[in-house]
Amino acid sequence: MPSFTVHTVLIVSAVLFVLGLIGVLTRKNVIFMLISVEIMLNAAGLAFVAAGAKWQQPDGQVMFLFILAMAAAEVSIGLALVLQIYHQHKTLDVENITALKDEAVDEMV
Amino acid sequence: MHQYLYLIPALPLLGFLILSLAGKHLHKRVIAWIGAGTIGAAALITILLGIEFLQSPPASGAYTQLLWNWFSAGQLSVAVSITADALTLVFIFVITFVGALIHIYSTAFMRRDRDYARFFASMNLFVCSMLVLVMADNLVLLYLGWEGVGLCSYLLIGFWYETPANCHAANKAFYITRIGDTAMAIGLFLLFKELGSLHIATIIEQAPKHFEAGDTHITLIALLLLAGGIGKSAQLPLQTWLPDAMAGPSPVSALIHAATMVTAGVYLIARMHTLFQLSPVSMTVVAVIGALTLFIAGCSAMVQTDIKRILAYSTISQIGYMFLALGVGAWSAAIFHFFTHAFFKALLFLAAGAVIEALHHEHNIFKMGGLKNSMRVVFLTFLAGAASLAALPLVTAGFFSKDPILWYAWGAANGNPFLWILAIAGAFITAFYSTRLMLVVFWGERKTPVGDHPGKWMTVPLVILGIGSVAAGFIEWPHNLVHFTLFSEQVQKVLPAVVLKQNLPSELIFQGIAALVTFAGLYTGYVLYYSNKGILEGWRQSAALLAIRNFLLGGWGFDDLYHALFVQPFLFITRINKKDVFDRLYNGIAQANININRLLSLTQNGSLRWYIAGVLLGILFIITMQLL
Amino acid sequence: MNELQFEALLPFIVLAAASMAVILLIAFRMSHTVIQVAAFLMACLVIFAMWYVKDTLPQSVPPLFVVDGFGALFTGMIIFSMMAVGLFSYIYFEEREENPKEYYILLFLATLGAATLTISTHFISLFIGLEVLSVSLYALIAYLRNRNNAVESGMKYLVLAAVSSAFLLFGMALIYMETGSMEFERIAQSIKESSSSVLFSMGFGIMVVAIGFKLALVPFHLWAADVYQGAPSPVTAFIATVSKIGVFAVLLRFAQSVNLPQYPLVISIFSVIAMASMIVGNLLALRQQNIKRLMGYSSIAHFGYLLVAFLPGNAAGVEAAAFYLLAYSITLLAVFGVISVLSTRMKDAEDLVIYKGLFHKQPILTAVLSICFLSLAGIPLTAGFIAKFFILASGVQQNLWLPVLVLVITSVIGLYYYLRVISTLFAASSSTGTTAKTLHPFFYISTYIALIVMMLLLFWLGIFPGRAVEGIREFLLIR
Amino acid sequence: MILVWLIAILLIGGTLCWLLAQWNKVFPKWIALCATVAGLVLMVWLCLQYKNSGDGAGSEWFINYRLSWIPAFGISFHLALDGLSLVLLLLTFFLGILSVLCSWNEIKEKHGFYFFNLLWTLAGICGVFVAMDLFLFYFFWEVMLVPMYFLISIWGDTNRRYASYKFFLFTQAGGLLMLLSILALYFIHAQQTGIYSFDYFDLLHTSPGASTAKWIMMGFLFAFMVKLPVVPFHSWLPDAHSEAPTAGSLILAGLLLKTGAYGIIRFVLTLFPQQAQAFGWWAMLLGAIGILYGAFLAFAQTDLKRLIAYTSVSHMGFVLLGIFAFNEIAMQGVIMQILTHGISTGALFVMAGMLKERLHTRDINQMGGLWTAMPFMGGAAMLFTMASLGLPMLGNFIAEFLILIGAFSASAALTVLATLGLIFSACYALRMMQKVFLGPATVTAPLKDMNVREWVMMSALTIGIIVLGLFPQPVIDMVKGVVGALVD
Repeated sequence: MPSFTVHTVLIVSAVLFVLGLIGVLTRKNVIFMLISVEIMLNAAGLAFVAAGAKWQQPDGQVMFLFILAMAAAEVSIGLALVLQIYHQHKTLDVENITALKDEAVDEMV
Repeated sequence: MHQYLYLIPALPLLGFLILSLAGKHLHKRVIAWIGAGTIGAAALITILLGIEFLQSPPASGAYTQLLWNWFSAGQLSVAVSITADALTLVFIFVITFVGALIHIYSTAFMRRDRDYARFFASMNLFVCSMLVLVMADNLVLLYLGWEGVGLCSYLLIGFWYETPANCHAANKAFYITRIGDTAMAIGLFLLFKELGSLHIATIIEQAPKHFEAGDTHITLIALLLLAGGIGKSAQLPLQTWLPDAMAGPSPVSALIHAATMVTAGVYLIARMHTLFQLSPVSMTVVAVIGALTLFIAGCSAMVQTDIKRILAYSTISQIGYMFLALGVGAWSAAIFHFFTHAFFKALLFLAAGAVIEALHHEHNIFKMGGLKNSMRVVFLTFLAGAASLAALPLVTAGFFSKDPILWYAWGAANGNPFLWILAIAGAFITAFYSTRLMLVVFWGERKTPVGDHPGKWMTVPLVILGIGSVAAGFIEWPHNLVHFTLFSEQVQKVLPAVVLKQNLPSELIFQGIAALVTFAGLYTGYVLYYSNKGILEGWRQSAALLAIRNFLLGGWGFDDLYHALFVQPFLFITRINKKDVFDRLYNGIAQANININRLLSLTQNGSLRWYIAGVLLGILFIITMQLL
Repeated sequence: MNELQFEALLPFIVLAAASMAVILLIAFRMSHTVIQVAAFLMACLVIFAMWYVKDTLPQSVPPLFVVDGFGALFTGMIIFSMMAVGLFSYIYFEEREENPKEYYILLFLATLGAATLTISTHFISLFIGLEVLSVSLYALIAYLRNRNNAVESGMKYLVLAAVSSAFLLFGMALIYMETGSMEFERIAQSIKESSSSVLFSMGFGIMVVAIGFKLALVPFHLWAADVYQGAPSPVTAFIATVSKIGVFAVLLRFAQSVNLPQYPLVISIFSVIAMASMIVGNLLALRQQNIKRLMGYSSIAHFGYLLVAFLPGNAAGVEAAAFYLLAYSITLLAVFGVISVLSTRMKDAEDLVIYKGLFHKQPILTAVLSICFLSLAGIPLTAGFIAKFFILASGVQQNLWLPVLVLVITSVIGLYYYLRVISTLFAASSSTGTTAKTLHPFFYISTYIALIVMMLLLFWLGIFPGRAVEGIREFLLIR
Repeated sequence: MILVWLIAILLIGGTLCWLLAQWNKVFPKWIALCATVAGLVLMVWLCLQYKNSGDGAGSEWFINYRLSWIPAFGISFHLALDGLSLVLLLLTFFLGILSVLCSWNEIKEKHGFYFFNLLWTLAGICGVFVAMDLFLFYFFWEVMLVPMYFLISIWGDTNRRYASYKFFLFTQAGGLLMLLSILALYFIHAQQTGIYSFDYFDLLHTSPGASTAKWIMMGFLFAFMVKLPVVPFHSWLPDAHSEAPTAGSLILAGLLLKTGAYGIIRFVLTLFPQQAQAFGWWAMLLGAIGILYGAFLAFAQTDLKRLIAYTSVSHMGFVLLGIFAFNEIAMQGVIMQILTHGISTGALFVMAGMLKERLHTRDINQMGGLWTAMPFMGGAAMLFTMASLGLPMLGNFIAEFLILIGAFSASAALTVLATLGLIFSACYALRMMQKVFLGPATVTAPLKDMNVREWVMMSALTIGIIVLGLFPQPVIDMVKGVVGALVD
């Protein structure tokens, strides 16, 4: 049987999760951000699988399937948005897409 | 007659109401009739009442009338109730009788004024308040009158309100008397706390039982009441308002600032004599204040050039004599001096008013002169008044009333040679400035042409007052000369008789000295202002003497002192805090919020990565909490 | 699944069917108006279904759902909010050139997601509900893709929501790891039995990120204003009400099931978040000139208030929270209804300048809007006051003095910007007139009627809250 | 039931004003006038009834009306009336009529909404004076604010927004803390007895621990002190008073401030007798400071209404001083002060409004010598100026005298401090008089003296202040029972 314990898997998934998070934080391109989010989601999926394995239940894997489905849906909408963004802004750099923000208020109504 | 007691204050009140509400639509003649008529009627009732009082004195020594219960809460119960005993009657008589004369005079004096009705309304209200003051049977009602006369004084000093200086004078009078009034109010609080009543008769009765002589509380109460009296009567150190108060019309000065209101302090102390007697310290304070005031004000009177300011300082000085008398325990002498003073000082003011009007509102005595022949009646009556003021022996009322005070200043149990010296110096000064006034105004060459001569409505009151200034003294003779003491007999039903020291020199010696000093004052005045004017010219060259003159002219610098000590700091504080420091505080809080808002707004910069960093911050916070 | 259980789920099934029906209608090329009316009727059908099943409650559908009074209460609020949003959408979208038909599919799906949240008792159903809601919302937010920076706000929402979902999942995985179950009840049981619960509280802590994100609590609030501003006004109303009601409901249910208040750590985390939300939300709104952003900030603060009711974890707190949500959603819907009505073809009515002197032009809308803002400010006679009162009461009862004091102080600060809006409404008129719209008067009348009804509801709840409180209490007792 | 009608008259009247304004612009003011007059008539009738019933001996309540409202929380619609409330309601309707009258021509736009707000504010105030359920009390407490806010922010002067925000924020801050205190009291009561109730009479018997009670009392006191206002919390008042329309200032000064005093008397003193006693000295100190501070600031102002507003701060200092002196005389004085200040300061505000109408300014530096043109107004101004500095014969004197003489036995030093306020009150009052009515005439435009409507208003106020000054005993008798019960 496997020579690694459930906790090892958990740690791996945690590392993956943090990697994804770092990716989201450091990447400026929307597509890469979406990819990093996918990594985070899959890290969570991995953790579910590990937990399912720990308890000898199928639930973890079931959950993973849901995660996959949801990630697919999310990415599809995400990519649609990316297209629109590129269409409108001619860029995918999130630092340039900041039209919505608090404006300096000089005179109040 | 005594069942009509309430009419005495009610009639002037009625006059006030009619004139203030409907005065605008009334003819001047009607106004004059209402204004003077109500006072005259009150005077008539007073005289009838006085006769009744002398013929068949009431058993309790006083007529009392309860009008209604004013208010009662807790143990404090105050009634609107008036009373008249001998002391009160003297005051009522002066107020209504002299008041009526002054009103009659005013009908002519004020005839050209636009605000004729307002003048008489205020005057009537004044008389009413003053009557309430002296007739009140409790201190709260007395306080009502006390403040009421203050109000009227304010209204009448500032009668010609379009001149800012008049308003300032009015305000000053109100502020300074208000200081005294406040002290007096505190005195009432303390009195109530100690005795549980503000009913005068009760206080008089209870005080000796409740307080030991010299008790701190009673001294405090007496001094606080005294402070009220000082404010109203323009005594040291609250005397500065009275000279300025001359901004009002002359009849006002005569009625309020000479005859009646300014003597309210005398009345208060006399009325509350029991309290003062219980506190030797306060008696001494009263005497010392009186002596100092009479001297200081007299000195100022010597150098004034404004005819009304001379009379004003003279009034302060004369009231100083009354205080001195009160302080040494010569109660009836004080009241008697009030009585005669009311006549001659009212006369002087009215006559001065006539002069001023005739000379086209000229106030400076050195621009007058030579009026002896052109204004005969005024001259004669003024002479009577000035002589009375100077206390010309045996022929003037002033002598009969001032001489006992000089005597008691030394001879009474509380008397003291120092007080006497000040008083006798004051007598000299008084004689001097009276002479100066007469000589400068009526002798010498004419400097300003005479305009209107006073009509009969003005001269008749002058003549009556002139007779009074001479004759009023005859109802009370120094007992070593003629034993006729009608006045003190009556007054001493209310006030205790004076207690003399043992082993005194003969009173006659003192009378002699007083007479001599008076003549000396007259002579000095004669020399300096008539026979040998060169001396004065010589003095004018000396810088030191001029400095002294200016110092005296400015009333010993009290005005400047108070300005620097109280007025300036007050104005400074109000000016720097006009915007209210607490507003700053709250605006600061608001500003702080806005600044935080600015800071937080920076976090909403639209950058997605920054937002994710926010999430990271949150999770870090949560994990930190977990680990702790 | 037996018949009763099926019956209990009927409203949700109808809801799902409704979205299918809209697809069909679109397929048959029906007009916007028809779809709108049909959608309204189907929403009525959902309500009818709820009324029909109410006697069979409570009904548990193990392991995923339990349809009890609690769920019914919050589902009811969600459906009503959805109906209002749908109504306002007509006027709003009819103005736009885009074809709004698919919009209704998404609306129904999102509502279904939120409704599912209220009855879920299992991580899987929670996850599915949340994702159905979220994914529909991404599309809804960016629906008007050519204007108003909708795409930008959609993208922001999407990335952040995905990140927070990842956190949610990871937290769930940790809890699952610890307890061996994803069912609320069983989780509670196994925690009770086990000695240590480090992993559990760690897991829940991570889940808080997702909840905080959905409820826009500090420090997960940064998206709120941008998304509120960028989304179409009815969708903003939807985010502010339906999505938040759903998430808050599931949070409440989870907290009740595992008895969260017994963990002081969780409580302190939540109170810090609550206080931070109240302070930051109110301060951020202070000088905001864009009314939609302002509502975003205000909602941050309001969910901070709501957490104060959540903290005690007792029945009074749940009642207070339910009442608060009710009052809050009515208010917000009315506000966004007015915004939708005032929005023009070119632009949403989001600049406060537009509202200057509105009183002279649109007295009814002004009245509605000012009552709403007074309600948000918590002034008596309005529902907002009673709601805030209940929250304060539940806080005071548990001696939560610090959060309660923060609530009081920050609501005074908050008053400032509500008053700012109100005095803008009543200020001297400005010249910018609103362009008249040429729509079927029926929808105008019905929108106005809806707004007025909501205003009256606010009054009714504010003056006679007794009946509503009893109703909430009765519902909560069905379990 | 009559109390409900009293409030309902105003509420319904207000709503009618709004609705019928579309029809005819004259309707609202007549409706408002009728509503307030009807209220006053009702009150006078009640007063007579009260007199006949034997002046409310003891602590019996003259009217006690109770209706269940939110039973789930033990909240009831509980109104009750005793001498104190009666007196205050009389004042409310009296000033209510005047406030309608003084807005007769002043309001140029949105008549309906204006009178709606006016009447609803009055209704809120009435409610505050008769509510005997703490929740209901808070409810009314807030209800009176909102219309007042509108009055200031819509019909106010140039700086109205700032003023209205400040007014609302301050009073809300106080109000919310009071709400916390009410809740704390409620739960403590529930813990002790098991009965959940907001009823005043139930809560009277609550005895929280000493330190808890102190904090709870502070919550109440804070709200009332902001409203009164006591000096560090007075900052809202000058702005609100000076920016509000005349009727607004009149109601603010005449009635709204009084709710603070009423609150302290009705709730703080009875619910927390010991704690209030313990706090007494400090409260008296605050009162004395308020008297002096208000007077100092009043002296410095150049804005007429602001000046009058600061005099209110000063006068309300007397109220605080008197309340915490804990004796019958001072308490009677406090109630007199509440009435007389309402009349005298109200009159001054009405006067300021008349001047504003004629001169279009509130700056006293631009006035002067107005007496010549308007002798009657000058006379009336003189009267109320004198009232405000506490001249005997006028009501304020009775009030201040009673307060001071009562407070003197509680704390001589503080009373002396407070009495100094009399001097400074003379300073500001005379300065005002001089700047506005005396001195050389500066205004050249022809000015009309008072017209009939203004005459009626001023004579009503004048008669009021003089009658209170000369015959205060009926009022004193009316509240005797209440005051007696309080002091014991």
